[in-house]
This record gives sequence, C-alpha cells and structure tokens, in this order.
Amino acid sequence: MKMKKVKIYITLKQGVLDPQGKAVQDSLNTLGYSEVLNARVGKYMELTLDDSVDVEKQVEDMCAKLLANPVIEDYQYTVEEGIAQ
Amino acid sequence: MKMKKVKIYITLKQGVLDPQGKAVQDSLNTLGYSEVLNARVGKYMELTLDDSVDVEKQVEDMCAKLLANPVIEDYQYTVEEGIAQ
Amino acid sequence: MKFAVIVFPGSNCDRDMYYAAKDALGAEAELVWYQTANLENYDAILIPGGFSYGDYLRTGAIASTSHIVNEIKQQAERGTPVLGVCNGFQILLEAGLLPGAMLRNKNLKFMCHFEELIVENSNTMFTSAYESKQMISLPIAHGEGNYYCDDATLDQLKENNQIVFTYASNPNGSINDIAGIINEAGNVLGMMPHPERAVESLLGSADGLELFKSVLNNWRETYVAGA
Amino acid sequence: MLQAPEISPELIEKDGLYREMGITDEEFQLVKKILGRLPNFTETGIFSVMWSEHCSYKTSKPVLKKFPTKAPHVIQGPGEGAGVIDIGDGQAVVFKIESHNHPSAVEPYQGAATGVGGIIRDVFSMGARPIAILNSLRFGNLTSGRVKYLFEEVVNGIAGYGNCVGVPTVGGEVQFDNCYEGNPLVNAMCVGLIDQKDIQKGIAAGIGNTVIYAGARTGRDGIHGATFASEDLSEESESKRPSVQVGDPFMEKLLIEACLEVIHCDALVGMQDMGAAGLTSSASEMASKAGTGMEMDLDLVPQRELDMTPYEMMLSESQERMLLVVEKGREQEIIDVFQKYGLEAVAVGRVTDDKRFRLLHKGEVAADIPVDSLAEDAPVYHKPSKVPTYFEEFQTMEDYYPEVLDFSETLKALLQQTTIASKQWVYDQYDSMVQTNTVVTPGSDAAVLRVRGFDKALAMTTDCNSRYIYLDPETGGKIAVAEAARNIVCSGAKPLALTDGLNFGNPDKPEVFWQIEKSVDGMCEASLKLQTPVISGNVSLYNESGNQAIYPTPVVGMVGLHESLDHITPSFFQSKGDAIYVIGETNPEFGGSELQNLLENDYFGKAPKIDLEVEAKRQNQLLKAIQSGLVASAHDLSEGGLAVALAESLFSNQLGCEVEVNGDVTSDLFSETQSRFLVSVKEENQTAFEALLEDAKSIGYVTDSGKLSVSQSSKTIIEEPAESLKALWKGAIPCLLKSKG
Ligand SMILES: Nc1ncnc2c1ncn2[C@@H]1O[C@H](COP(=O)(O)OP(=O)(O)O)[C@@H](O)[C@H]1O
Ligand SMILES: [Mg+2]
Repeated sequence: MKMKKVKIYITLKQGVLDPQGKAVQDSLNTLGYSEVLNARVGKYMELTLDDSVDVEKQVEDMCAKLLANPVIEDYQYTVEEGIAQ
Repeated sequence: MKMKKVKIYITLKQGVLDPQGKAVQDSLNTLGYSEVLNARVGKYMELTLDDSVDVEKQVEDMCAKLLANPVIEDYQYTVEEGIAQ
Repeated sequence: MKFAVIVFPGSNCDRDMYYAAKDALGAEAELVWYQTANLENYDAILIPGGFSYGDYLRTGAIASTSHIVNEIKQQAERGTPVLGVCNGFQILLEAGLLPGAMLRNKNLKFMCHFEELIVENSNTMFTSAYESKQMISLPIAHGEGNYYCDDATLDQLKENNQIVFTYASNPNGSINDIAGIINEAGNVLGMMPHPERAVESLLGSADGLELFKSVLNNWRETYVAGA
Repeated sequence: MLQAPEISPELIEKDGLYREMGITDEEFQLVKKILGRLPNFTETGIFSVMWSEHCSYKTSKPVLKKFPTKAPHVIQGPGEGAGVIDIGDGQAVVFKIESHNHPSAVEPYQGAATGVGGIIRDVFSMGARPIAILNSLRFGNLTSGRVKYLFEEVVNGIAGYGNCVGVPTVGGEVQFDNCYEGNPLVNAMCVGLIDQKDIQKGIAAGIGNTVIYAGARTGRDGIHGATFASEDLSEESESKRPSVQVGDPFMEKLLIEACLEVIHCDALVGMQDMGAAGLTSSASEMASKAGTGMEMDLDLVPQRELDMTPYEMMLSESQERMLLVVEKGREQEIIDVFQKYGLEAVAVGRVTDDKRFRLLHKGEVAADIPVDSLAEDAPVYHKPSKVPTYFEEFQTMEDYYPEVLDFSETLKALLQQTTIASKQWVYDQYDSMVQTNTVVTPGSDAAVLRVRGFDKALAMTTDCNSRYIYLDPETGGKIAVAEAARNIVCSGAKPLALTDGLNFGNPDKPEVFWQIEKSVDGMCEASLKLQTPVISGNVSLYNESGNQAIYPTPVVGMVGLHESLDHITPSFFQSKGDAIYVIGETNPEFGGSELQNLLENDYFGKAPKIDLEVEAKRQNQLLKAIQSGLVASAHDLSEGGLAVALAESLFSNQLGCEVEVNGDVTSDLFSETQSRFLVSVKEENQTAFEALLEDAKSIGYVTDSGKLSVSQSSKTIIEEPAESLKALWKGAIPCLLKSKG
C-alpha cells in the first residue's frame, strides 16, 4: 500500500496569550539560558495516510474541522511523498 | 539585535503508548477520514534566541535538560538563520 | 419538566448533574448516551463536566464533532434551554454554540476549590432566581478554564449582556474575569464553575440550586401557567 | 527483545540466563523439577515474574501471615483484588493501597498516574464503584531541583489520572526526608462502594467457559526490567526496547463504566485486572483460585505492536486491561457491553480441567505449566534478621530534650517545616469533589464522604510517621495504626479496617528484615487492640539508593464509618466561647519529633511511647462523646505537638484562642507524646463531656480575637495573629518550589 506522511504544526495565533510558552521561557531563563527571548508552545502531529485520496485537500479539511481551533490557533502542514510499506 | 529562531519537535518514542494520537485517529476515522491509518501527537515549540551564543549547543542542552523527557520522548530541531528585529 | 443529561465517553459529572436535577430540584431527568439520535422529548439539555474523549487534542473538541451536538444545535435553535458546565462549556465553545475558546489556566495547573462568583445578569432563564450582582459560592474544577475571545467578541458580549457570571477574584486568567456566558438568544449558557456540585449545604453550598430552580420556574411560567 | 526460539532451554540453563531475570539457581532447579524438563524462554520469564517478590511475596509472606485479618464485619480479607468490609444496609466498602515507587522514580508523571490507574482497577474489578482516591507520598527535602521535579510531576500525574477518571482524590499525606531523595515513595489507595450482592471474584470457574480479554491493546510496556537482553541490545533491537508504561485515563474511565455494567450480566463468572505481571498473573491466578486450568491462544490477544513474542505478551504491563471469564455461549452479551463503550473485547481462551496453564502461539505450544506452581508454589524465604546497631545506640541514649528560647519563633518555624506546612498546593490540583459526596475535603484529619441515600458516611485517611518507625519499628508500627485510627475518630467515625502499604529497603540485609518484622509486629498488636483488621495491602521492598535504605515506611490506609451524618465533626474550632481541652497527659518526648528535626536536622533517640490500652480507651470515649453530640471540633496531636495543632485549629475561620500551659512549657507546646487529642466543647456540654472523658483537661477558650495566645502563670508567652501564622504555613511549600535550586 502506498502511504503518505503528513506533518502538521499547530500554533497559537499571534496575540493569544500562551501561558505554557511563558512558563517554558521562564524556566529556561531560570536555568541560566538567558539568551531565550521568547518561547511559544504548540502541537505537532504526524499522520499516516493511505495515498488513495487528494491528501492536500483532505488534510486542509481535517485541520479546519477538527485539528485546529480557528479562534485561537493557526496551522501549517507538509506532505511527505509516498512511503511504501 | 541579531536573533535566531529555533523550531523544536518533540515526539513520543516508538513503542510508547500515545493515547492522544489514538483518540485523534479514531475521531478522524469517525468523521469519515478513513484514509488516516495512524496519528501521533507531539509538541512543537518555537524559541527566539539571542544570537550571541552557540545556538546548536544550547538548544541541544535545553532539550535534554528540560524541554523533552528523555525517558519517553525524542526531539529534533531546526535553527533558522539570523532574523533581525 | 424533563432534563436530558448528555453522557459522552469520558463525561464524569453526568451523575452529579442528574442528581442535582432529579433529587435536589425534584424534576424528571435522564442520562442520555451520546449515540442517542433524538432529543425532542426533553425540555432542557444539560451538558455535564468531565473529560470527554480524555480532553485529548483540545478540551471539548472531539465531543463537539459528534452527532448529538447537531441535535443539540437544533434544539437550541428552537429555544430549548441548554446548559454546559465545565467540559460542557468547552464543548459548546468548540461547537460554535458560544463564542470564544478556552486556554490553559494561567498557572498551568488544574485547580479545585470554591470560588466566589458575581451574578452579572440575573435576567436570564438560568439566573432569574438570583439577585443582580449577587455573590454566590460555587466550586471550580478545571485545568483549562482561561476564557479567551477577541476584542470584537468581548465588546459584543458586554453590549448584549451576555456575560452572566464573573469571578470575584480571577483564578485562571479569564478575560474580563468571565466565568460564564450566554448566547444572544438567551437559551444557551456555558459556565466553568459547577452549580451541580453546590445543591446541598452538606457539601458546602446550595447556591447552585437557584440556577436549576430558575430553569424550572421559567419553564413553568412558559408552559404551565400559560396553558 | 530476543525471540524465544533463538534461545534454547539448554542455553538458558548453561549460561545461567535465568539469573538475569531474577531467578536463583535453587529456584531454577525447582522449576525444572516442577516441569520435569527444562523451561523454555517464555516459561522462564513467566516463572520469574510470578515468583518475584511483587507477585509471590516470597520474602514477606512469613511476616504478612501475622496480620489479624478476621472480624465479623470482614467480608473479604487479603487475597482478592481488594478487601471488603460490611457497612450495613446490604452495602460494603472495598479498599486497597498500592505502591508505584520505582516507576515514579524513573518517570514521575506516568509512574504516579499508572499507580492510580492500577489501584482503581483493583477496586472496580471487584465490582465496586471507585468513590475515592488517597495517596501517601515521600520525597527528599525540597531543596534540590530533582526532588522538586519529582514532587511536582508525581502530584501532576496523580491529578492527571484521577481527575480524568472522575474519582475524587480526597486525602493523603506527604512527607519530606533526606532518605527518600533517590527513592521517592508513591502509594495510592482507592476506596469503592458496592452492594454486597454484586461482589465479584477473580476466578476462572466452569470447565469450558470462555476467557475474554478486554480494554487496551498489549504493547511492549514495562516488560520485566531485569531482562538479560538489555545489555546486549543491538542497534536494530533498540527500537523494541521495553518502554515506560503510559496510562490512558480516558480508556480507564470507559473500562470502569463497562465493567460495572458487565457485573449485572449473569453470564460473567469472574473478572480480574491485569496488574503487575499483566496477563500472566491475572490468568494464572484466576485459574489457580478456581482449581482449574487455562488455555489461551496468544494470536488472539489484541496487540499494539508488530511481531510481539509470547514472552513479551505475557510479561507486558500495558495498562487498562481486564481479563474476564464468561459462560460459554454467552460471550456476545459481554462483548456488546464493551463495544458500547468503544472498547475491544475478544475471546482468547478457555477454562480447562487439567490445572495447567497452556499458551498457544502460531500453532505451537509456547508454555505449558502446572498452574498452581505459578500462583502458589513460589518458594518462601525466612530471611535472617538482626537488630541494627543504630537501634541499640538509640535505646541507650539519654532522652533528647531540646532547648527552646523563643516559643513564638519556634512555632513559626515549625509551621513552615515541609512536613507540617499546608499541603494545599498539592490537593488543590486534585478534583476532590466529583461524584458530589465529599463532605470533608482534603486539609482535615480524615476525608469524609457521605453514602448517598443513607444517613451514614465514610471516613478515610492514610498515615505513617516513618521517623518513629526508624527509631523504633515496633513502637512506630503501633503508632502508625493508632494515628490513622485517631484521625478517623476525630472526624466522628468508628474505625473499621485498614490496608497496609509496606515500603522497606533491601530485605536481604538482616537489619532491614528486622525492621520489617518489628514494625509489622507493632502494627498487628495495634490492629488487634483497636479492632481494625488488615484486609488488603501491598509490599514494596528494595527501596534503596546508593546503598542507603529509606526509613521503614509501612503506610496505613484506614476507613471508618459514621453511623449518622450528624456525627461528622470538623477538625478546627467552631465558635467563640467554646472550651478547649487536651485529652491525655504530656511527657517530654522529642525523639523523632519535628522539633528535633528543626533543631538538629536529624532524628535520634527513642520514639514516643504508646500504651494501646490507653489509646483504645480514649478513642472509644471520644467517639462516644462525639456521637452524643458533645464535641464541637476534634483534632489529633501529631507532628509539632499542641502548638501546631492549636494553630491549625484557627486556619479555617476568623477565630482565636486563649490557652494556659502550666507544666514544662517546651513539652506542653511541642512534645509529640502519643494518644492525645485537641477538642473544643460548647459551654453547655462541658459537664457531660468531662464525665465521659476522664483524661480530658481544660486548657482555655476559643475567642474571636483572631489571635493565638498562650500564657504561663498569666504571663503571655505566645501571641500571634492567626492570619500571619496561616500565611507562613500556607506559603512554605509554594515558596520552596519557586526558589532556585
Ligand atoms: N498527598 C496528599 N493528597 C491529598 N491530600 C493531602 C495530601 N497530603 C496532605 N493532604 C491533606 O492535608 C491534610 C493534612 O495533612 P497532614 O499534616 O499530613 O495531616 P495528618 O497529620 O492529620 O494526617 C491531610 O489529612 C489531607 O487531607
Ligand atoms: Mg491529623
């Protein structure tokens, strides 16, 4: 079966407060990494898809419908070509 | 000030149960995306670093010490060259 | 009057909600498994708290895509009262029945204790038994109750009196201290604090009972007194 | 993981590979004798886990046998998933404690989370609805970054799992001492409620009946840590390395609901969770208990990963799995229930009459073992024991007496000691109210949950002062049981029974084994005297790091019954004018005390004494007074003594107190003499109260000053606003967590 791997990155929209990112930055600074000026935390997903469909369209759809919340999040994705198994 | 942007991807190690990935896959399948054969969910972070240090070394260090949990997680990162601000 | 308490996989305040409606309020109530297709025979819909689908992905997100949510939307359009508490509120947000979204509590921790709330709008079918600006005490129990919306939405909420409850001392970072909001039509209420956990003084407060009484009274006025 | 067929039975024997799975030479000979041949790789693994201390209690059995386990109200003692106690009205309470120390040291979040998940399964596998979780935690001092990380993540893990499954976490204890630095303790207790007619047992009865596997798929999680392959891992086998168990509380929640629905189907014969040693122990124990055998086809076991070997499947500790035995022909009724909740349930085997444990894999027999030899024939060891020299030294030491110059400052310092300080930072993260039964939430002596629909309630607590046990295991063991009972009584309930979580160091060291024996002796004596039989428990040995053993820490989890909701009694003062009493005389006893820790940064000398006769008498009298409605509040005197107890009694409302001490002030305020209570009584009840409690002495009054005042012969020696004491007490732990290090 031909398969595709899709990598999806979901980040909080600019302007939306990111308490988790703030905590990561604070603790990095506390640990002595003062060079860290900002941190944002998001989600990273890897989907394995059966390559029988229009992958781009489907992924776009899944992100819009479920994987990201448009009120607070943006998403991006990359499709990796045919991995056979 | 010169800055670098670092993108960090944290994923669960192979073989480690990913209940969240399973829930996402089930839900996508239920929504009709039967082409989704597998889903794994991890973390995605964007750090903005002051470019005065050996960024690679520092990021490696931060991942090992704080950002990822070496017992169950793997990490990868990419460094984007000098963004001025 | 008959309440439906919707049970999603992972709901865990479903029985608490059921007992509040049935035992404390003395109304009819039924637990309704999420695969049930039809909600026509109920006079009010309660979406309880818990961790539907384990809170995986985003709180309420996966539940909001289930069939029963379409049915809830239809009933809401007809004017049936819909109350979402905690995870129920999160589901209503994800389903677009209420505006905005939830972020993690600002201290990133789950928190469970009583909070003082202010009843900002006592002119709703859920709050008519309260006085305006009344202080009430209800438990909170959530890790993601930090309500967020953009400025335009916030202006609208204020303008339409849609902010129903605020925290007297904001525990989680919610914008404008918001603890609960209602839709424009006034029949869909979402709130993070748990009124169903505060219906008998043995457990620390009975302030939540007035909310259920309001729903019952309004139903009576509409359907019983009018008939 | 190496494949079983690659390693021949001969090689296992010749190279002594069994040793690396934890089997001794003598045990291997025994296995050979039992089988009448050499065991294959899978069989060796099966014996190694079933004969491990965790499953067989081979070292602790001789000690555990001493526990009193019988009483008229005991429905089920040790041996099943959890113990069961009659609470009247056809109802019963089910409870057990379990440790997850080692997993939590490696991966604190998942270790603690799966600890909670595991103990909950023990309770609902009995057919009971889990109604409460408690815990008992030990960490090093909150000064190192690693300890803070462990502490935060353990609490986070308990919250993450317990909150999601919708079982309230209502109580527990946390203590901090250096000996736990490398080896934290994470014990979780679960309490369930059941109608007696619904009690299930983990038995595989009925020849020909079907064995059903339900819940999560089996992966390579937590497979036998001590597998010999680990050091020879090749690059390609790296990816197959056994991995940390990750919990899925969502799956568990569905499993709870499905199992509690399934018990009402009369096709169900037996049910047991897959805990330690997973499929191996649940299957073999169910058969052994029923006097039957079992045959399973491993190809039918739901698997999460490809190419799993029988060895891996049988030793996997994947979470959220159950094993059921079902009447033949009625499998579908059971499967349908699981499917309603979106859970997998498949028939994997059948009950046989040959008392053998037989596993098939890809058409071949992967294991064939007499089932009783696994569950019952593990060797039992009587380890040598020896009195440690430290104990002998402590016994001959002169009594330790601390020098205290400023009583106020000492009180303030004590309130900030981590073991005494408020644990709100911890329990605020737990949903303590879900299920809407929690009458007394965390922060009191014992948590109280009403039994819905009845005029009764359950009290529960976990306790163990391990410093006393270290100083003197036998006395300390008595105190642990007595203190738990004291907490139950203070809440207004009658103590019913206990579960024990025995955490010790390496039992091969005679000094450690002595600690085990002595502390259990003490616990036995107290359980008998206080009529709280031991109905379940757990043993965790080898808690050491860098050759240093932890303090002996046999945690006591106790449950009591309020015969009426009216008996529920708060632990803090209620109203101005109430008289304050201390029940019990005070002696200068500071060995193992919090004051000794504060001043000496160490524990030494003798533990406080305890007279169980006196303890039982006072508990009975106090309970009677409470039941007669004579007591406004009751609190036990424990770490930090009277001064700390007084302060704690002021932290829940805006009251104050005025107290007079007239003995040795340092002792009166800070001694940790046992069997004492701090009680407040309304004026009109004083005479009746004093008539009931012969050992009660009035020491002062509750005021509305908002101040804690103590005087000696009319001279004020402490006067502090309760608010500022409370701020110190509440802030101590968050403050330490925030500080660098
Ligand atoms: N780990 C914990 N989890 C939940 N509650 C806790 C925990 N630790 C302490 N508490 C709460 O704080 C109370 C006070 O703790 P502690 O000082 O150890 O009490 P005590 O000495 O009376 O047993 C406990 O009874 C419990 O309700
Ligand atoms: Mg106590």
